[in-house]
Amino acid sequence: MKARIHVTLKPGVLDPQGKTIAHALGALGFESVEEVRQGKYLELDLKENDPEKARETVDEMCRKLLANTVIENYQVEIEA
Amino acid sequence: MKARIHVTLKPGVLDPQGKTIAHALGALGFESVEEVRQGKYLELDLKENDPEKARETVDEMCRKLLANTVIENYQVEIEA
Amino acid sequence: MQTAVIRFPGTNRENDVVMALQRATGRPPRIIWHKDASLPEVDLIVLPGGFSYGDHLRAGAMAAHSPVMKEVVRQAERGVAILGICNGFQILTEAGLLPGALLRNAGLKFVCRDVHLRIETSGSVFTEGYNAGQLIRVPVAHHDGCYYADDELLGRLRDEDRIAFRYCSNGGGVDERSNPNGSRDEIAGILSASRRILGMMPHPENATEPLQGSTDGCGLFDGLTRALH
Amino acid sequence: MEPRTSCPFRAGDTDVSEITPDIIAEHGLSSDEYAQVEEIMGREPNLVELGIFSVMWSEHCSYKSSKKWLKTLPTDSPHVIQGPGENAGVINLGEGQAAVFKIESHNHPSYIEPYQGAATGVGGILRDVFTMGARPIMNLNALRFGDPRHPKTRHLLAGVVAGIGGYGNCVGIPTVGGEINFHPAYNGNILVNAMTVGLAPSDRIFYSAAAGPGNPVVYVGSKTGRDGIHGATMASAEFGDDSEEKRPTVQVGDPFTEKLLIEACLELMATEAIVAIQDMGAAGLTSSSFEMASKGGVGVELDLERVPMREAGMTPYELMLSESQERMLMVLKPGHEETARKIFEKWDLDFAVIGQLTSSRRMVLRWHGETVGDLPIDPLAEAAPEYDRPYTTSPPRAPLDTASVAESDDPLADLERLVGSPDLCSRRWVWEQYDHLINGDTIRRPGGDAAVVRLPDGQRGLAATTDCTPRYCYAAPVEGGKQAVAESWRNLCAVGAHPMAVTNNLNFGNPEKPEIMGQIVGCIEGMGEACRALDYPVISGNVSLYNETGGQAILPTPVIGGVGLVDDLSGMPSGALPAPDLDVLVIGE
Ligand SMILES: Nc1ncnc2c1ncn2[C@@H]1O[C@H](COP(=O)(O)OP(=O)(O)O)[C@@H](O)[C@H]1O
Repeated sequence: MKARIHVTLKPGVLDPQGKTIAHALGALGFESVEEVRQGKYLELDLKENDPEKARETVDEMCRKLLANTVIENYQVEIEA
Repeated sequence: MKARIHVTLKPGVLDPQGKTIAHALGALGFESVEEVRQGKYLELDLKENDPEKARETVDEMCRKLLANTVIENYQVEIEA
Repeated sequence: MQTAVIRFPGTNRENDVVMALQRATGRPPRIIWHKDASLPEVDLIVLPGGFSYGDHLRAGAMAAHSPVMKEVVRQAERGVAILGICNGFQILTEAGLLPGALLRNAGLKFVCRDVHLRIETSGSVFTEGYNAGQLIRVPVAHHDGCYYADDELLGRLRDEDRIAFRYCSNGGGVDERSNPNGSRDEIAGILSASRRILGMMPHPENATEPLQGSTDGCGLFDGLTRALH
Repeated sequence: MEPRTSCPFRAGDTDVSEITPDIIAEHGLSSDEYAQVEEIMGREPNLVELGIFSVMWSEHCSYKSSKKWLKTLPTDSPHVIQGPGENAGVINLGEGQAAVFKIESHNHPSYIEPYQGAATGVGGILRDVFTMGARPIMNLNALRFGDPRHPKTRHLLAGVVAGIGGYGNCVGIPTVGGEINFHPAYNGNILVNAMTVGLAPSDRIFYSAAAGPGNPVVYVGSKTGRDGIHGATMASAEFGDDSEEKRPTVQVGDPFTEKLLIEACLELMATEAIVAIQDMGAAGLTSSSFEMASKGGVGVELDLERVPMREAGMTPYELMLSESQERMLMVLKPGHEETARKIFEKWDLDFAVIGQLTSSRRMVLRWHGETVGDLPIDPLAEAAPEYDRPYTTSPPRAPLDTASVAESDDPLADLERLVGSPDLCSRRWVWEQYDHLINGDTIRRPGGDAAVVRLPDGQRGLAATTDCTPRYCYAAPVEGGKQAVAESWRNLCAVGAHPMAVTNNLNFGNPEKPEIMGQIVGCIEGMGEACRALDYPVISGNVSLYNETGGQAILPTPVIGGVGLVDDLSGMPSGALPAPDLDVLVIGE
């Protein structure tokens, strides 16, 4: 199955990349942009058929490695 | 409104980050991981109420700045 | 004094630190490969700079989980001194041996240049070769050196005198303009609660000889040698 | 990953309709060149074979327009250990040490994808140098961008600088020097030239000539993907307006893998296992295997299904033409495979025996036992077309009439304007993004005349610089060529070094135009004259032609990378004015 993971900075943690992108978009004339936040997106292919198990494993991966919970939140979607 | 953008490497383009992450997950004992692909995830806040217009604008942002279509694909979702 | 330098795949500043340790201690450090599950008896373990695992995912994240780090944690519990420089600092935070996190530089660019540091405490084996308030000039070279701590942690670090170095101007003024990476409170290095672990972004090992333009980094290595021998 | 066992193109196929004039044209071969292909093969080639010809005969690999003129450059001197013709040139520094260096362009990819293009350029030149057994000790670069006000310039500049830094910083080689110019002629065609200098024991240089029929041919590094199939032929074709659409994907570099590859290769080089080694640069497996075989006068058999593959369903054609980065090809002494395998596995790199040498002087390609390509090596390499393209000498431009320029009424303001202009202003913004201090041996940092890196003996240093003034080369190619050499010589002298040798990167427009060919001929003549006069031999280099967009050529840009030796670091002069009230002397005319 496939797992899709979004890792985003916690609110309150500075996101200079997002800020710079917002600024650059403004400079290009896109005036409607109010805020940009940048995160990571991961797609995992798993040898696992049980969605419940997959979710548990991926959750553990996130806590152990894929996200740093001091500064980041994560969100997992499992897809057959 | 909000726009969510996923920027991913085109199939076939080397993804050194994904490769290293997959390797590290394997070393941590997560043996079910077959492949990892890493991408970018952006959240935009827009001063714009027309979803059609928002989509058009964001699409243009992607082509102009947010993605390099030589090696990357992008996908846009608009949300009120 | 016996020292060990840990080498991960992608570590690239190990020789710089080897030279500095050799000069200060008169002995070559042991080089330890990341797959080694045991460490020799040493007085100091150094995690050098570089791009372990390419800095992929997050700087230091994957090295923090390599086999040798379990052993480093054990040695830390026994009170062995541990110094993490640059990528080493990132690894120590990812491994939970130091609090906080290191984020992408506020300017988003890699930055390599000399900076001035103010010694904030001489109360550790790492900084007793300096006087509190002393200024030193050493280089930085990093992409992810913006130290992040929430208010609660920041308060604790201050109250417990655990901020080792702050970025400052050549006149000694600690201010945002002298901060190369946007670190909170201009923090360049912090100590663990035990004061036996130091993480720092700047490279004292690249300022140990006149030909390198500064010898201000010697104080750290000489101080350690005196304290730990 | 399961390789597919069927290949659409077979050597034995007699289906003549397969190779159409369109396919030939897509492979960048003229009809004359194709006729020669058929003559050499004695039959119609299949697609795999055609692909190989097209790569080997591209401008990039064959130097077909420049070879005649490159031969006129002085390449000899008592301290030259290896001149042009290998992955990099080698000079003797005495005391058992040798410097290994070369410069290489990555112009077109950097225009399409500035970060990755510049990054992979650095990766490629690093491999050229450590392939010779040298540990890289410094990187330099020479960059040319369009008008600073042009809408694309800022984006290209930022991306290229970040890419050069991103790769070099991660690999851990200090980037200590370089140069940047701006001119509208580069608006649609920037130049990214990267140079690496390495250090090796002078009696342990590794070469690419394969030897010993029966010896195993070994592939190491990253897996092969479908990266930049046909990039080498692309790099030799002029840009069109629709270049962005036409171009295939550019390669993505992986400096982390390169770092592991450097360490693993140097570790293996300390053993006696290697007979020959060659990096797989542009044109990948094709040019590396051909060059090794042709230099050694042997044949090669490859079992292509053994090549480590990144994707399912790859074909022999793709495997031969892929430009995936961070790969090397080696010939080992028999019986040393396991030593080598252990080292590469320690560094988590792919390792595969993919074939062996033969005495047939042919390249035989197999796919699951079936022959899918069979080509003679020498005729293909030797018959690579060589052109004596017609050229016209650029008419000398009249010197500027100084009387026509109004006298300044505020020289100080003029000076400020000059110092603040894009071509003269501080480059600190750039080199602060490069780790120029790593290894602790950088004695002269960027920002001066030449960079100096300390040698392991602690007393001596190696100085390096890159130089060219394209305006001069455009106004008077011969003089401009001389001037570039002279400037590099002066920059080395200014830090107290003895200039020893140069590498060069010849960046020009379309050589099929006589006036461009005239620039090439003129610049090479000037460079040769200056190098001869100074006993400053050319030991390596690179040629990048067809730097044009919409018929608009770049300025002629023959970049010189100079290297010199500082005998005693403690006596090195400084570029800084140490105190007030000192006398200033001007030397020279
Ligand atoms: N302008 C030049 N001057 C001298 N030698 C050159 C020049 N251009 C290329 N060479 C030499 O020709 C050989 C092939 O170069 P190149 O095709 O760039 O190598 P690679 O296979 O690494 O791409 C090298 O030995 C190189 O040093």
